[in-house]
Amino acid sequence: MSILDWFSENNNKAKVAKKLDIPEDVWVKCSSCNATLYLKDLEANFKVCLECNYHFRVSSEERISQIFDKNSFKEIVVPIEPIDFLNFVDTEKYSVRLEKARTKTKKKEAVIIGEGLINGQQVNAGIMDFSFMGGSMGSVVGEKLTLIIEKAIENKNPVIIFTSSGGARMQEGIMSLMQMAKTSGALYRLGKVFVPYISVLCDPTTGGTSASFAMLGDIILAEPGALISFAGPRVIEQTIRQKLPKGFQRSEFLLEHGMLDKIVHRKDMKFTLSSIIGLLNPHPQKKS
Amino acid sequence: MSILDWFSENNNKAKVAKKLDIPEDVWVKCSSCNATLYLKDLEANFKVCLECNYHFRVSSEERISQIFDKNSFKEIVVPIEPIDFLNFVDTEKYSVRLEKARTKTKKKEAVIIGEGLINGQQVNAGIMDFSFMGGSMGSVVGEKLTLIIEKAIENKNPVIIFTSSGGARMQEGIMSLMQMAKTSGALYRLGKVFVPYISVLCDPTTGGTSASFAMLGDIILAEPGALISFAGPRVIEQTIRQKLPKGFQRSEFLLEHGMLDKIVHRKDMKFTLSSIIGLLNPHPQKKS
Amino acid sequence: MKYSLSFEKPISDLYQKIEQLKELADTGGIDLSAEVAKIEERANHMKEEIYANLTPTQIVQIARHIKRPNTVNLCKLIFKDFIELHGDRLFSDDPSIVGGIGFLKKHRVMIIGHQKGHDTKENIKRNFGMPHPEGYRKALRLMKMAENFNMPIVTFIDTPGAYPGIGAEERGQAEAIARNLKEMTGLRVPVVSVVIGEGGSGGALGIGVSNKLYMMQNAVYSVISPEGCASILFKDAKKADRAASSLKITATDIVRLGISDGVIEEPLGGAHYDWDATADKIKKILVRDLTAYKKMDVDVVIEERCQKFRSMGNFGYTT
Amino acid sequence: MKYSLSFEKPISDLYQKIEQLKELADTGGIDLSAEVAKIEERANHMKEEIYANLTPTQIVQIARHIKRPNTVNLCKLIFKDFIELHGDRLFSDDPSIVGGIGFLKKHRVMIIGHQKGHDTKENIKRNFGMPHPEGYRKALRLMKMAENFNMPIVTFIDTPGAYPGIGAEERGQAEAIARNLKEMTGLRVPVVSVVIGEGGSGGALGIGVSNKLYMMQNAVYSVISPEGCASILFKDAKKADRAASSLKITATDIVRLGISDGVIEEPLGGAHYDWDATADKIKKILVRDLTAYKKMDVDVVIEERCQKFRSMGNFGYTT
Ligand SMILES: [Zn+2]
Ligand SMILES: [Zn+2]
Repeated sequence: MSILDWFSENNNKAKVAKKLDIPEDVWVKCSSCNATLYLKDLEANFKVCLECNYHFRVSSEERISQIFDKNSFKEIVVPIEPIDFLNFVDTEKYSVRLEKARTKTKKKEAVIIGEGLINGQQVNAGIMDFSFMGGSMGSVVGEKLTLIIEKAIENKNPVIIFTSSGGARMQEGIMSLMQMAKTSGALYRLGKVFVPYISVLCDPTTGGTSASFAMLGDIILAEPGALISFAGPRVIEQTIRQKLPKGFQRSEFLLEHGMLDKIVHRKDMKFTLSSIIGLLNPHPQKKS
Repeated sequence: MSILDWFSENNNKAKVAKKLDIPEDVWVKCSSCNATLYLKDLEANFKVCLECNYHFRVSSEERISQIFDKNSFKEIVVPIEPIDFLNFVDTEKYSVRLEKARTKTKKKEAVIIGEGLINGQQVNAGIMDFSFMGGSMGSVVGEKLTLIIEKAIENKNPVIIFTSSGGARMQEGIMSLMQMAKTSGALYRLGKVFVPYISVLCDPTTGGTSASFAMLGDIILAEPGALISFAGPRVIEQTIRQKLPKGFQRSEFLLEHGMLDKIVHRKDMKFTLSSIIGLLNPHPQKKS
Repeated sequence: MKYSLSFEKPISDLYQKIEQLKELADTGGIDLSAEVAKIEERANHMKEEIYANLTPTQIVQIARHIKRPNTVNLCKLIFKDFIELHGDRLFSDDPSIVGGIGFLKKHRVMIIGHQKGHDTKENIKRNFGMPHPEGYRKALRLMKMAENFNMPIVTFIDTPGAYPGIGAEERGQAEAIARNLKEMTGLRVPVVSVVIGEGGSGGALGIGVSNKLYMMQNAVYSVISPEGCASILFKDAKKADRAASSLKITATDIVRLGISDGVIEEPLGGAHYDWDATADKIKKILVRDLTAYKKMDVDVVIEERCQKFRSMGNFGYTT
Repeated sequence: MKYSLSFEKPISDLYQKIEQLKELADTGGIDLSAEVAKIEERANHMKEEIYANLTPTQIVQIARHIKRPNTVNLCKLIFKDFIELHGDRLFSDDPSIVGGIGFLKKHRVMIIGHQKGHDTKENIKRNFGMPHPEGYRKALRLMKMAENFNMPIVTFIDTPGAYPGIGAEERGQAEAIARNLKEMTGLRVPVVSVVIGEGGSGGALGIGVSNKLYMMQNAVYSVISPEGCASILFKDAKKADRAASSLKITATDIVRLGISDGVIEEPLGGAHYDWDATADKIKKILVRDLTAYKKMDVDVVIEERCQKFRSMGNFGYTT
């Protein structure tokens, strides 16, 4: 697990909207069907390819604007930050990696948590961002997700977590593994007070993230075509020494195998979440 | 379900110890390996073939003597009897069938219930008998099993049910189907008071019996080679129009497929049950 | 598709005659409206006569009618904002059982039902409404979810039975059904079931341990299919008619035996003649019951369900 | 098999010399006992020296030693009347996780552990201790049973990781592990875990959400195998040594990081040199803990486990 195949730079690049060398960067190429798309069209279409429905990865900010009622999302800022407590050095120091990630993404970590409204209904949410170290879960990600779940135990708002993560953050060693138990434990306590938890799996959701809170939704939704797995495809190929079938470990495959409640196109996500919350939530508290 | 393939006379005959045409009936032929066995040897060996370990079907009386401490089993006589409330006639009247079964088996129904000791440990037990109308479950069988479970809710004795049944008794129509829900419901209430229930599957356990109390044991044991299924082999063959693999729906097959805790040779059954009860039972009440 | 069942032939013949007369009137410019009206009246009488005296086998035919409204049809007609939920979280998503959430007026409801198709292609996809263990496990997952979020459960029963196949047996068909019987008994929410078509044996009961069970007027509920019973007990597959009668499987039988709480009337000739009217009838009953249950204490609801099944059985007393 | 690991070569060389001297003494009729004693003393010193200064990679070698006592070995040595229980009641019986019930002194205990083999044949049967989802589901079934009958749970952790294969993914490896993490959190009985060999990632944690976690002296516990880490992060599979050091996976590391509650000492050189002594050490700890838990209120036991994992994480505070 936590074998982040696609963590590698190359793969990572392929999945984000690739800007073309045309003045003002207004054109992007779809990494799935190679169509050349006008950036504004793509953004107006929820960053979904107009030709082939390929769902580009989106940043947490984009996700928030797509899902929450205008200006309703209030981030909960937690005064904690990742530290390199193992003095971990691979090809570079963890502390340096963190600094680079912060600079590149202008974010402090791979998840944002907060409260917001979805069609007037209050929810607590966590939104992961793959751009920050592959969305990997270390102590801070685990802690922030735990906090937003615990907040829901108090305020009884449904919890929604959008995942996009390669799994546990190896640079924090065993402590990253324990975040799986920590977040899952928080969900156990959430379940005890009958507050619904909806997990929305976005590309990619693998390793320690999938094997903990991601797969524990009362309702599990996924975006089309997302890679969702425990072991990454490359690890499996190396283990079984054969090519994997097309579509293996993609959302559609998981739906067929009973692991998902529903695959939802990004443009329908807000509406679907809103309906589900309205139906599931035994503690509705509306604000408009 | 409740398609009692082997309910047919032929099949039924093949499974009981076939007495040979030799004076005083002291020899029997094993229906599995064809070995000719001395009846007393066979009986001393728990009615298990000395050559091939084939487990012959045994009557409820034999089962009781094999499992319970000497003279410890007290039958609970329930003053009820099956009636032909649908006036059901197939090739013969249900009432006539019942009469014939009573005459042939000297039993009143396909199950005996009672309390007894297993190595000094008190249990409530139900013992089914295939010889009475294929061990089929009608209102009386369902009621008696429900009663012995309910008795355990009071006296907190572990429950053991030895199954040997082709399923629901079609001659009682929908009412026989409802016995599945009745017995399973009783087990739900038993579970609520944390009293262990051990199900021992003997040849055959199929249809409505397997799809209710038989498969609901906290621990499920089976005798070797028992046919255990929902749909009978013949029905499946007719549906899928191909031969079934050897060993399909036998105990060993079910163990491999995760449906059983353990396969236990008849000679080890008492000891195994005794150990399990000692380990599992949170309400031990010993009597010697 | 209208009047396509064998016993409906006299009706379809009459309607054919009416069509012929109308055509004749049109082409010949003759006024045959009096004749037509007369035959139409005869047809109506005949329909009432025929449908009021259906044999069990004929009812089975209606219960299995390919155009009969199925679970998904009824979900869309009865519930608002219905969202289908998939998967057992263990092995697969069984298309022969569908489940989802929706509003029944103000009630947040979990709906689960067997799913048949309206043509061969759909039926192959739905495995003719015969679930694998995965279907029962999906159903149980959804029922537990309903329990968690305090949503009453409605189940629609419509299956020839659980699927008799190798994979189904390997993955524990018996275990899956048995577990549902046990777990449904204790659900901390009310459960209301309607047999909307075919109530086939353990495969039907696997989602049918409910507080209230209704039979559609032309639905059947049986421990075994008439055909299966004929071939096993009567030793003659052709005696399905007799088996159908002997088994007492019609709505009135099931009510009389104390298994069902009532019959929901269908449009003349069967539910397939008017889906909307059918859905409406069901909806009224569901609203009535769920409203009543909303006022009841949950422990009373569980106790009612426990006692209902506890008391089932028909036997004599010895002296 | 003795002293067969690469870093044990100096020891095995010395013992070889001792054997040669003894043979020489035998055949030549010379008294070399003083020499032998001297070298034996040197060997003992060397052993102490070597085993006291093992690198993480060397410890990994011991943790994976094929003769190391596995779960079934330890069950037989530690528990009385051990009865293995099989199956997940859903799909199969996974031989790479074993479970069963037995007595630990007066305690009725549920034991669950990963299972490796002592040779290739056994290892193939046990899938080298790498479970499929069925293994985790069997484990959960047995844990729920233990909860029902008020039996404390002991888990033995010893796996390279959950199996990365097509079937495992199809049947929800991630779901199975995740569910165990959640459900174990709330078990109404105490859970004590011992990493008896290799604690491989989520596959280990899947049966490791416990009140107390012990590390055998030469056990390791890691978020990823050193080899996997080397190839992914170090971009060089040969840097497993460095990865093993960086990841902080040894017993002392895991205790220092606050993840484990203590180290259980092994015989000099590793548990495989003395199964009985190893089992005895484990047994003492288990008896001590289970006796203590017996006196505790179950809600306190759950709260302890919840809080233990709740508090895990290492981060800085911003101002
Ligand atoms: Zn495209
Ligand atoms: Zn034999």
